[in-house]
Amino acid sequence: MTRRLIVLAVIGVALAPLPLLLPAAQEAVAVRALLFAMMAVAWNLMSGFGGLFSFGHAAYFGLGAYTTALLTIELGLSPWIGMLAGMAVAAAFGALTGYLAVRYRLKGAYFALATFAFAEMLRLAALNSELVGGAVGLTLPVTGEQGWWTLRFDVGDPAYFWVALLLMLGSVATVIVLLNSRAGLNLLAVREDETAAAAAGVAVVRHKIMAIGVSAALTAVAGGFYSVYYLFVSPDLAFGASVSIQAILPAVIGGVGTVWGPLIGAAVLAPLSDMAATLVRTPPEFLAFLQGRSGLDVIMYAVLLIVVVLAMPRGLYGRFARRPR
Amino acid sequence: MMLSLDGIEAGYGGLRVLHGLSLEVAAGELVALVGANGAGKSTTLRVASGLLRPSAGRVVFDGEELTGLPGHAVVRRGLVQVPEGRALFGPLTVAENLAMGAFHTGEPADRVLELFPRLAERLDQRADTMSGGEQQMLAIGRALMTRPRLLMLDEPSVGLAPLMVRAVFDALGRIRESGVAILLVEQNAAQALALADRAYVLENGVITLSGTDLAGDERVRRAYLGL
Amino acid sequence: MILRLTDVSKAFGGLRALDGVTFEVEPRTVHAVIGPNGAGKTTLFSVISGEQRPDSGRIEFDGQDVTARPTHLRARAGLVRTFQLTRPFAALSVLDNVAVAAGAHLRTRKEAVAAATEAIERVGLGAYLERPAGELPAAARKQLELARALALRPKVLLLDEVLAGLTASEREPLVTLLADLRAEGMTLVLVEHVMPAVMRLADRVLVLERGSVLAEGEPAAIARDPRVIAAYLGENSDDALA
Amino acid sequence: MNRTISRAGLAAVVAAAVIAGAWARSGSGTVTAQAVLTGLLLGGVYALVAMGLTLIFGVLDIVNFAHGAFMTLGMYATALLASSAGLNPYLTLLVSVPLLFGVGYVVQRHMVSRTMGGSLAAQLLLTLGIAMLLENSLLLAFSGDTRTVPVSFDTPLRVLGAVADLSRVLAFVGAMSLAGAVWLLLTRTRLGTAIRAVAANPEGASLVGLDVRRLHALTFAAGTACAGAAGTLVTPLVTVEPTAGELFNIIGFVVVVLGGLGSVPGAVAGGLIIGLTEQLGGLYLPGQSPLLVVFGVFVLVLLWRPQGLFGRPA
Amino acid sequence: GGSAPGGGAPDAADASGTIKIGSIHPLTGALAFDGQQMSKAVKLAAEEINNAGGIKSLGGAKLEILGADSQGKPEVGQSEAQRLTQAGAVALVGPYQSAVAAQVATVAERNKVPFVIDVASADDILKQGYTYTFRLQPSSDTLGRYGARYLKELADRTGQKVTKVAYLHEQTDYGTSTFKSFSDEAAKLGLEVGPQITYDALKASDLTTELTKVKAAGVDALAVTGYYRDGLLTAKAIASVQPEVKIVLGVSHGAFSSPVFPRDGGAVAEGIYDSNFNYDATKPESKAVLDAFQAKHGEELRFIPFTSYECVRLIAAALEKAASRDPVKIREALAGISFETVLAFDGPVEFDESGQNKNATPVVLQVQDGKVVPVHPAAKAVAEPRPAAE
Ligand SMILES: Nc1ncnc2c1ncn2[C@@H]1O[C@H](COP(=O)(O)OP(=O)(O)OP(=O)(O)O)[C@@H](O)[C@H]1O
Ligand SMILES: Nc1ncnc2c1ncn2[C@@H]1O[C@H](COP(=O)(O)OP(=O)(O)OP(=O)(O)O)[C@@H](O)[C@H]1O
Ligand SMILES: [Mg+2]
Ligand SMILES: [Mg+2]
Repeated sequence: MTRRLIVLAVIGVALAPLPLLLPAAQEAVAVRALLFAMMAVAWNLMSGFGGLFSFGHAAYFGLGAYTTALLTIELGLSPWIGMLAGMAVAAAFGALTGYLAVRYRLKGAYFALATFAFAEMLRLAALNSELVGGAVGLTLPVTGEQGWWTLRFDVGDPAYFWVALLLMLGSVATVIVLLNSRAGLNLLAVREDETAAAAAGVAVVRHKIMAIGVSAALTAVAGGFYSVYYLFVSPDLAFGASVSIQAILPAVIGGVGTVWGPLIGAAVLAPLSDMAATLVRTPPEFLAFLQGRSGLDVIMYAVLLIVVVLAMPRGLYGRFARRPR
Repeated sequence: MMLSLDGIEAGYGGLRVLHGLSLEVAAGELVALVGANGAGKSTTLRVASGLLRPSAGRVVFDGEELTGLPGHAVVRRGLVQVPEGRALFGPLTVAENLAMGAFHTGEPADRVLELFPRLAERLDQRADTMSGGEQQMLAIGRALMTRPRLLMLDEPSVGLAPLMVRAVFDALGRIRESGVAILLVEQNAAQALALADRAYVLENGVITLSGTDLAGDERVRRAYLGL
Repeated sequence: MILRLTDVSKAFGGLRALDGVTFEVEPRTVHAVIGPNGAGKTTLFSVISGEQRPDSGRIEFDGQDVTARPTHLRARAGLVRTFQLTRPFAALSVLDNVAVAAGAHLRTRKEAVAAATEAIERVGLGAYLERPAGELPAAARKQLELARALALRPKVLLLDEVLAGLTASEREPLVTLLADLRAEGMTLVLVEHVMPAVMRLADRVLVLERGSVLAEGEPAAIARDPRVIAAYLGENSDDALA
Repeated sequence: MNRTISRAGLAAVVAAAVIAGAWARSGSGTVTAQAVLTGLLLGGVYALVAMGLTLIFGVLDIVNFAHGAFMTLGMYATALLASSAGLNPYLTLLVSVPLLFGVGYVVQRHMVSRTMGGSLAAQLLLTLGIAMLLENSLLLAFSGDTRTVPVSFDTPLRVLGAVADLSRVLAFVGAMSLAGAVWLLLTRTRLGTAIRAVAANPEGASLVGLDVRRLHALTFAAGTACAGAAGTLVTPLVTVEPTAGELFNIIGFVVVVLGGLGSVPGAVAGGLIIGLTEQLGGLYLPGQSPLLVVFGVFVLVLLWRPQGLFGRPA
Repeated sequence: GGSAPGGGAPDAADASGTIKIGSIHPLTGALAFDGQQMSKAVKLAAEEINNAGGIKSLGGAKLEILGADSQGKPEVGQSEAQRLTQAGAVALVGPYQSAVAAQVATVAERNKVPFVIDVASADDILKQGYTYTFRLQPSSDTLGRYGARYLKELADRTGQKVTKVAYLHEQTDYGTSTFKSFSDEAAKLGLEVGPQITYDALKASDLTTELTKVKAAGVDALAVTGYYRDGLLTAKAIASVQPEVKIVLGVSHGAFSSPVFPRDGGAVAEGIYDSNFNYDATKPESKAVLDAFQAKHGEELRFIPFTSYECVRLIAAALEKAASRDPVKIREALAGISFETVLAFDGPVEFDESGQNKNATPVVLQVQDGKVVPVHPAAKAVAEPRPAAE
C-alpha cells in the first residue's frame, strides 16, 4: 500500500506543473482527463474490484452535480460543501438502490440494467422537475467572488486543474487504502465467489453495499466538480447514458480491476477525440482528402477504440499487470 | 502406435509445466498415467486434446500429426477427453448434454444409460444441479457418445462412491474390450494399475518410469500406493 | 452436543434431497457421512452451513438454534464448511484466499496474513503461497479449501471430500492432520468416499441414501451392515476399506 | 406446465386491471383501446429488436451495443433499394437479412471473437466502437439527411374504434414470425442445442467436437440477421437516418433483460409488456415520460424475478 | 494557460491577417444534417462578404471561418469554443442545441468574445445576465405567443370557427415553454386550450394514441411543437386517426416548415401549417442566397441554416461598425446595432438588454402542393392559406 501511495504522490507531483506548460485549450483537455479519471476510478471500485457491473454511474454523477449546483445557486454555499453534500446524497441513493438490487439477488447483466434504469429514472424525473430547472437544467453564476472557497476562477486558470488533480488523487488514495484494508480484500473475495466468501465469514451484502456507496460518493465528487467547472448541468449531461459510458470507457481502456488502469485510460482517452478532430481538420499532406469530412474524426476515434480493445482486451495496464490486485 | 506424444513442452504463460514429455498408447491398450498433485497430468491431456498448444513437440494420432489442431477437430478424429472439471453444459439437461456428445456421431444413448442408470432417471434435470458424482457419470457418458477410438479420462473416479468406482472401472474394462483404447489419469493408483496394460509415472513434467508392472515397483508402491 | 439436526428436509422441485434427517454430533469427535452419489451429503452440508434454507427442521449449533442465521455468521461462530466442487477466489493469491477467512477474527492485515500463512503451511500448500488460486491443479484446490476453513478457527469443520483426487501418499499427511485437529479439540464431520480414511478417522458413521438416514453407528458395524454393503460399499468391499 | 398456466393467468388479471384503470383515468374507451392496440403493436416492434439481442446477449453473453447500428444498416439497405430500385420494402428482406448475416459473421470472426469470454466491459467498449463506426460511416456516405420509405398500400385498419397502420401490423406479424423461427431454432434443432451448449461451456463443447469459433460466429451472425430483418420491418414506420437504430438499442436491452436473457418467449413477453406499459403509462401519468413508468415497472419486475420473466434461476 | 482576462485571444490583435470567426455546430450525431448545412452556410456567407471586398472599415480585411464540431455534446462544444477563441476567433456563431449554447455562452463570457446564437431555443441562456451573448432567432416566448395569434388570424382568414385548441408537444423545455406562452396568449384571445398532450421525442415511435386523445377531445384545431422525426410521426398519426380538426398548426415546429417535410411526409403533409421564423421569401436577396447555396452544394438551404448565414452577415456589419478587431469593441457594436436582415422579422435586428433580437418574429408557412410556402401575414406571404380539404 505504501508503495502505491508513493507512486500516487509522484504522479501528483509530476502532473502539478502541467497547466503552466500547456496551452489553455489543452488545459481544458487535461481537466477533462482528470474528470474522466475520477469517474473511472470510482466505477472501477464498484465494478472492477467489486464485480458489480454498473451501467448507471450517471445516477451518482448527476446527484453530485445537481446537489452542488443547487446548493451553490440557491443557498450560495461553497461548492466544497456542495460536493460533500453530493457525496452524501449519492452514497445514500447508491446504498438504497444497491440494497434493493443486492438483496433481491440481481446479477450480471440484470444488475447492470437495473442500475441503468435507476439512472434513467433520475434523468426523467429531473427532466420534469421545476426545482432543478427541468430540461434546461441549471446554470451556475459565472460572475462573483473568485477563489479557492468558491472554486471560481478565470477561464483557463490553472487552479481548475489543481482542484481536479487534488480530487482525483484523493479518489485514488481512497481506493488504495480501501483495497488494502480487510474490507477491500473481502470485497475481492465477494467478487470472485459470493458463496465461498460467505462460507469464509464475509458479510456479502454489506460489502457490496459498501462498494456501491463509496463508489457513488467518489462519482458524486466528479459530478460536483463538473458543475463547478462547466457551470452548467442538465438532465442529459448529468444523468444521461453517455455519462455512464464515460465512467466505464477509461477503466476498460486502461484495465478493469487495476488501480492504475483508469488513470492511464483517462490519459489516453481524453485527448483522443481532440486528436482525431485535429487530424481531420488539418490532416498531413498524404491524408489531405480527409479534410473537412465530418464524421471522419468520430470514425477514427471509434477505430482507435476498437483497435485498443482488440489488441489489449485487458486494457493498457491490465495487459502488463499479471493479477487484478 | 495409435497415439504418441513426443518431446512435448507446454505450460501456462511464463510457467513451464511439461519438459519434453513423451508417451505412447497403442490401439486397444489401456494405459495409466499416474503422478503427484501438480505433476502435469491434466496438462498432458490438454495438450493431446488440442486445448493447449505445446511450445515444442508433436502429437501424432493414427499416423496423423495433430499438433496445433483445435480441440473440436481432434475430437472428430476419435481422440476424446473427459476433463478434470467435467466441463458439462450446466444449464442444459442431462439428455441435451448426451445429445451434444452425439452431435457428430448420432450415437444412441442406450449404452450410456445402461452403464449409468442414474442418468436415465434424470434425463430432464439440469446438469449443474446434479450431485458431484452424478456429474462425473454424465461427463463420462457424454464423452462416450462421441464414439471415441481413444478415450482419455482425467481422474474419472474422483468423488464416486466405492460401488460406483467399481462400476466405472468395470465400464472402462468393457470399453477397452469394445476396442477403444484408453489413457487413464488416476490418483486411485491401485485400481488403475491393476486394470492397465501399461503405465507411466509423471513427475515434474517428465516421464520418470514406465512399464507393464509398475505396481510391483518399489518406488511406485511407496509414493502412489501408500504401501 | 455441539451440532444437532432435527428432522431436516430439503426438496428441489419434486426431488427430496434431504428427507427428515436427524443426527447429532458430539464435540471432539469425527463423524463421517457416507452414501451413494446423489444421496444428499453435500446438500446436508449446505443446509448446515446456511447456504441453503431447509424446507423444515431445526439446526442447533453450540447450544443455539442457527436455522435462520446467515452463512457468514455461522462461519464466524465456528461452523465452517469446505466445498466438494472447489470454490477458490480464482484471481486472488493462495495467501489472500486464506487471509479473507483469517480476517474474520483478526483486526489487522498483518495478523491475518500470519494466520493464513500458518494454515497454508499446515495443509502442505506452502509452495503455492503467491500463486493465483485459479491456477492451482485440482488436488491443490482441495487443500486450499481446507486451509481456508482452518483459518476460520472452526469448532465444527465440515469437510466435503477433501481427500478426493489425492494419491495415496498425498493423503497420508492430510489424514494425520485431521487426526491432529481432532486431538486439538476440533469436531470434524467428513463426507468422504475414501473408505480407508473413513475407517481410520471416524468415531461414528452416518449413511445417507436418497435423502434419508440409512444407518448410523460405529465404523466397523457400518462396514458390516448388509444394507450399507448393498447400497454403497458393494460386495467384496475389502479393497475399498483397505 | 401448471406454473406456466398460472403465470399466464396472473398476467391476464394484471393486464385487465391495468387496462380498466387506464380506462377510468382517461375517461375514453376509444383512447384506451387505441393505447392497448398501439402498445401491442409497438411491443411487437420492441420484441423484434430484442430477438437478435437476446440471441447474442443471452447465448454468447455479449452486450452488443452495435445492435441498433446493425438495425440502421438494415434500414439503409431497405431505403436504398426501395427508393433506387423501386422494390417493395418488404421484398428487401431478401437483401437485408443475408447482408447483415454476413456483416455479423465477419464482425464476430474478426473482432468480437477476440473478446469472447472477456469482461463485459471490454465487449461493451468494442461494440460501442463498432456502433460509432457504422453510424458515422453511414453519415459520411449518405449525409445526415433523413429518408422515409412510404408503403404505397399502407392503409389504416380499424378495430374497436382504434386504428392501426397496415405497416405496423405487418411489423408485428413479422416480429412474431421471427420469434417463432428463432425459438424453433434454439429449442428444436440440434444446431440450437449446440449453440446453447457452446454458451454454457465452450471447453466442453470443443471436447464433444463442436467448432466453438464457428458456432459463435454463426450465432452472432444470426442475431445480426435478426437486426437486419428488424431494420427492414420498421423502415416504413420511422425515418431512416444514421442514428435511427439508437432509439431502439436501450429499449431492446430492457426487453431482453425483463424477459430473461436468451429467452425467446421472454423477449416477446418483455416487448409486449414494455409496449403496453409505455402506452398505458402515458394514460396514468400524462405529462411524464412514459419511460419513467417503463423503468419503474422494469425494476419492480426484476426485484420480483431477478432472472427476468422467463429466465432460469442462476 | 491563464490568459489574461479581457485580453481576448493572442493573435486577435494581428491587424494584417484575416478576421477569424468561430463556427460551432453539430456536424455529427442526430442533428448532423442541419448542423452541416449550418456550417456550410456560414462559410458561404463569409465567402460572399470576402468577394464583395471584405470588411471595408478594416481595409478590406477578409473573414476566415474556423469550424468546429460540437457533436451535439455540451462539453465538446465548450472545449471547442475554448479552442476557437484561443486560435484567435473574434466572434462565435452557433450552435443549434440549447445545452451547447449554454456552454459556449460561458466560454464567450469569460473570454470576452461575442457569441451570436443562430438557433437555440431555450430562453434561459439569455437570463444569466451575460453581456457577450446575442440571439438572432425569436425567443420561444415570442414563438409561442405568435403561434396563438396566428392561429386566430388564420381561422379568421380562412373563415373557420376555432374556439377549442388541443396542444401536442414534446415534453422537454422546448415544447413546454412554447406551450405556456401559447396558452397565455390564447387565453387573451379567447381561445380555449386543452387537452395538453405530451410525448418523449427521443423515444416515441408511434403517436397514434396521442392523436386519438385529440380526436376524443373534439377540438377545432391542433397546435403542435416537436422535432423533425416525431413531426413525421405526428403527421402520419393525423392521417390515420383523422382527428377532424380544421387547422393543424405547428408552433415553431422542427418538421412542418422544413423543405423536406413534404418529401418525407408525402400526402399526409399537405395542408399543415407552421408558425416559425424564416427568411423573407418575398425578398429577392433571399432567393439569391438559396440559389448560391444550391449551386455550390447541390442541396436546398433550409431556414435554420439560413439563420446561421445571416449571423455572419450580422457580425460583418458589427465589424464594419466597430472598425476594430477587438472582440470587446465588436460586442459594443453588436449591442447597439440595427441591421437590415433578409429574415422575415418584424424589423431590423436590434438586441435588447439580454441579448435577444427584439424584432424577431415568426411567419406562417403551409405545405401546399408538396412545397412549403409562407402564407401569413400577408405582407410576407407568397400564397394564400388554404383551408384543410374536407
Ligand atoms: N490455467 C492455468 N494457469 C496457470 N497454471 C496452471 C493452470 N493450470 C494448471 N497450472 C499449473 O500447471 C501445473 C500442472 O498442473 P496440472 O493440472 O497439469 O497437474 P495434475 O498433474 O493434473 O495435478 P492434479 O493431480 O492435482 O490434477 C501446476 O503447477 C498448476 O499450478
Ligand atoms: N439445486 C438443485 N436443484 C435440483 N436438484 C439438486 C440441486 N442440488 C442437488 N440436487 C440433487 O439432490 C440430490 C443430492 O445431491 P447432493 O449434491 O447433496 O448429493 P451428494 O450426496 O453430495 O452426492 P455426491 O457424493 O455425488 O457428491 C442429487 O440427486 C442432486 O442431483
Ligand atoms: Mg489434474
Ligand atoms: Mg457431494
